Amino acid sequence: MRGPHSPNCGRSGMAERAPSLFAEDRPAPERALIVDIEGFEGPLDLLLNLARTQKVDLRRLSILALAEQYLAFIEGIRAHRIELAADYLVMAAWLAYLKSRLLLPPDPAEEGPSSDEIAAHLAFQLERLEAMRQAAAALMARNRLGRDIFARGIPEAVESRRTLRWTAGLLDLMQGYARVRSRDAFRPYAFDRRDVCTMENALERMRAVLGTQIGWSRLEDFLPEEWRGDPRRRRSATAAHFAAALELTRQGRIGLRQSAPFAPIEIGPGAPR
Amino acid sequence: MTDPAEPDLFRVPDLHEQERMVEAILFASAEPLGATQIEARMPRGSDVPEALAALARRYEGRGVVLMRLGEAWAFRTAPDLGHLMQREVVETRKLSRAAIETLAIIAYHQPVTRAEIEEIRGVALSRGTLDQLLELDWIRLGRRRMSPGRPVTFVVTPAFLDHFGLASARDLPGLADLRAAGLLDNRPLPGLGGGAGDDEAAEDPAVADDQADLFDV
Amino acid sequence: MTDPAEPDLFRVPDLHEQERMVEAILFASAEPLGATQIEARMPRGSDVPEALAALARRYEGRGVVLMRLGEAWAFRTAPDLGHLMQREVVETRKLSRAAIETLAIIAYHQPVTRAEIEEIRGVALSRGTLDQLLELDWIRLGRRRMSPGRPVTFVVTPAFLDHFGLASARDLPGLADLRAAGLLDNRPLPGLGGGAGDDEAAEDPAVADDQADLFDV
Repeated sequence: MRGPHSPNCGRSGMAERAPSLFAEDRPAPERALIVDIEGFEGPLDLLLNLARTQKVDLRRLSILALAEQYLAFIEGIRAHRIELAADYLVMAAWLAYLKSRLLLPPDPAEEGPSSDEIAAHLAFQLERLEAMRQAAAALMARNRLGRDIFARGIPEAVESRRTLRWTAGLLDLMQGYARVRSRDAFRPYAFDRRDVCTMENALERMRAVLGTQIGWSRLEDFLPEEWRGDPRRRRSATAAHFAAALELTRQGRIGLRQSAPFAPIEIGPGAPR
Repeated sequence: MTDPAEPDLFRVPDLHEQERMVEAILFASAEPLGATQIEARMPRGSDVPEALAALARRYEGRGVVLMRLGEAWAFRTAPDLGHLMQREVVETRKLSRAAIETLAIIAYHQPVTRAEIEEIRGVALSRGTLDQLLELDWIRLGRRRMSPGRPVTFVVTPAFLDHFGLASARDLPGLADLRAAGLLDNRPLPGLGGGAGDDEAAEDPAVADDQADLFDV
Repeated sequence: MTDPAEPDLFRVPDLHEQERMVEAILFASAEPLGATQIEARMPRGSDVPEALAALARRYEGRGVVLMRLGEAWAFRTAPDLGHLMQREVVETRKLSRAAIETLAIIAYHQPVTRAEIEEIRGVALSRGTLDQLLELDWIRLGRRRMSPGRPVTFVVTPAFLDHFGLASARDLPGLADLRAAGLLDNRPLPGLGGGAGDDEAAEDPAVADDQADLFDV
């Protein structure tokens, strides 16, 4: 693995990575001067390898000796002018500090964990990493599906027979009805054709009647019988016929007259052209 | 291959072991296998037909049986358990908006013709909507309207009342209740006597009576 | 449901018959099935756990065995016969060392955050690693940790148990020894405070509960 390694013990790397869940996806930044030291996966991996050379139980590991081994290793690498990933250097600095503390008698005035506690924690981390590696190996050595054990080769599909059940509650019903009724109230205004007499209709009617009409008669007499009853229909027909009469007057086909404001409008012969 | 798990390849396993092997091979195979195909995977010297026969006997009467399909063999679910391979899925779905509204109009205006429903909803009714409600047994055909064309009317059924927990169609909340429940705005609406579609109804004394039955209790 | 093919739905079949049914249902499926899934397809009143136990006994030592995988059950070929199924072997992409270690850490420490995995391995985790494990459906996201940043946790899946033939996460090899040695503890670095990962976990009683949920049942 070659990534910007995080120092395991000096935790500064954690905060940096925090914003991104998958930080290592970024293109390798320039600051990551990576050297793959014999394939070690970061300083902890290297430490674990060095610890193994002590050939003792990890719990009885000499952290002091380990720190010295690590520092010597890093020195050796640097002597070859190989640039190391920052993680390795951070770990080196941290171990150098730990080593100095381990060599000095404990200072009772000093706050924080003792050097022994810190050393014990490092030993714990190494032991835990080792344990996880062994667990991983044990896991992978198990009989595995598709390699050692096998599932049914011709699984039989379960056929689903689907029955649809439609449901609606009383509230749905009420809301549905309310919706229909409200829609009436809010419906954008549109002509209800059934009760609307169009000017085209009126023109057609009046043209047909013109041939037989000689004297003056009231506009309302031109309204078709079926449009005279209902006031709404009557209003619509009156308006349409009035508009049609204006049009025919403009064409000189008929004449229009009204004796006084609001007096009946009369239609008669047009002024000859 | 020096895998210690495979010493069997070099001695002939006993019949019981051969049977186990055939069982595993047939189970894992993605297709029915013929005896020669099985033989090719078995230790040399195995008696595959014998092992197959023993295996078939062992599975007799079980939930799974060893079936011979032409020249090949495969495990299959016992024929009498085929129903277990079918799953009854009841899917509950909400009625469409069109169906709900149509149903509501029928419930509130019954008996009501198709033309009247369309008039009230302001859109044409798709054939499927009425069919669905008829199929659900929530509406049925009422008597024909005594008007030109003698159109059929629709009314709600006892199954409808049952589903919606109503003792009778009279129990349907009235417009005033809907308004009180905030389902309608407060504007006085063209009520049952006024709006479009009610005109025709008003011309039909029978309908007016029905309406009175339904709502004016 | 008056299907004449399903008369069994109306009487409880005897245990032998129930065993046959469970056998057929499990044999037909390549995926492990939970007891409730099986129950859903069995006649009402069946004792599925009892039938499963009887079935497991019947297949003991056979070429095909009934395996318990988490909450689910599946028929699988006996592990010692794997060599006969070379043709069925699905070549899987070789997992990187990082992926294998990460998988083990998730399995043994679950639910575990990304920061905790990195803490244990001492190295940043590449996106590809988790992606690969997620894609294999061997891990999935668990609930978020109730600690600052509410980091997501990772846990292993039923497919993981199936692949590695584990009856439950409690059956992970060496789990008890690791726990007894304190190697599954989230031990914070003494005194340094403010660290990532383990400190959070230690402050969070829910984490301890999670662990208990998974392993101490």
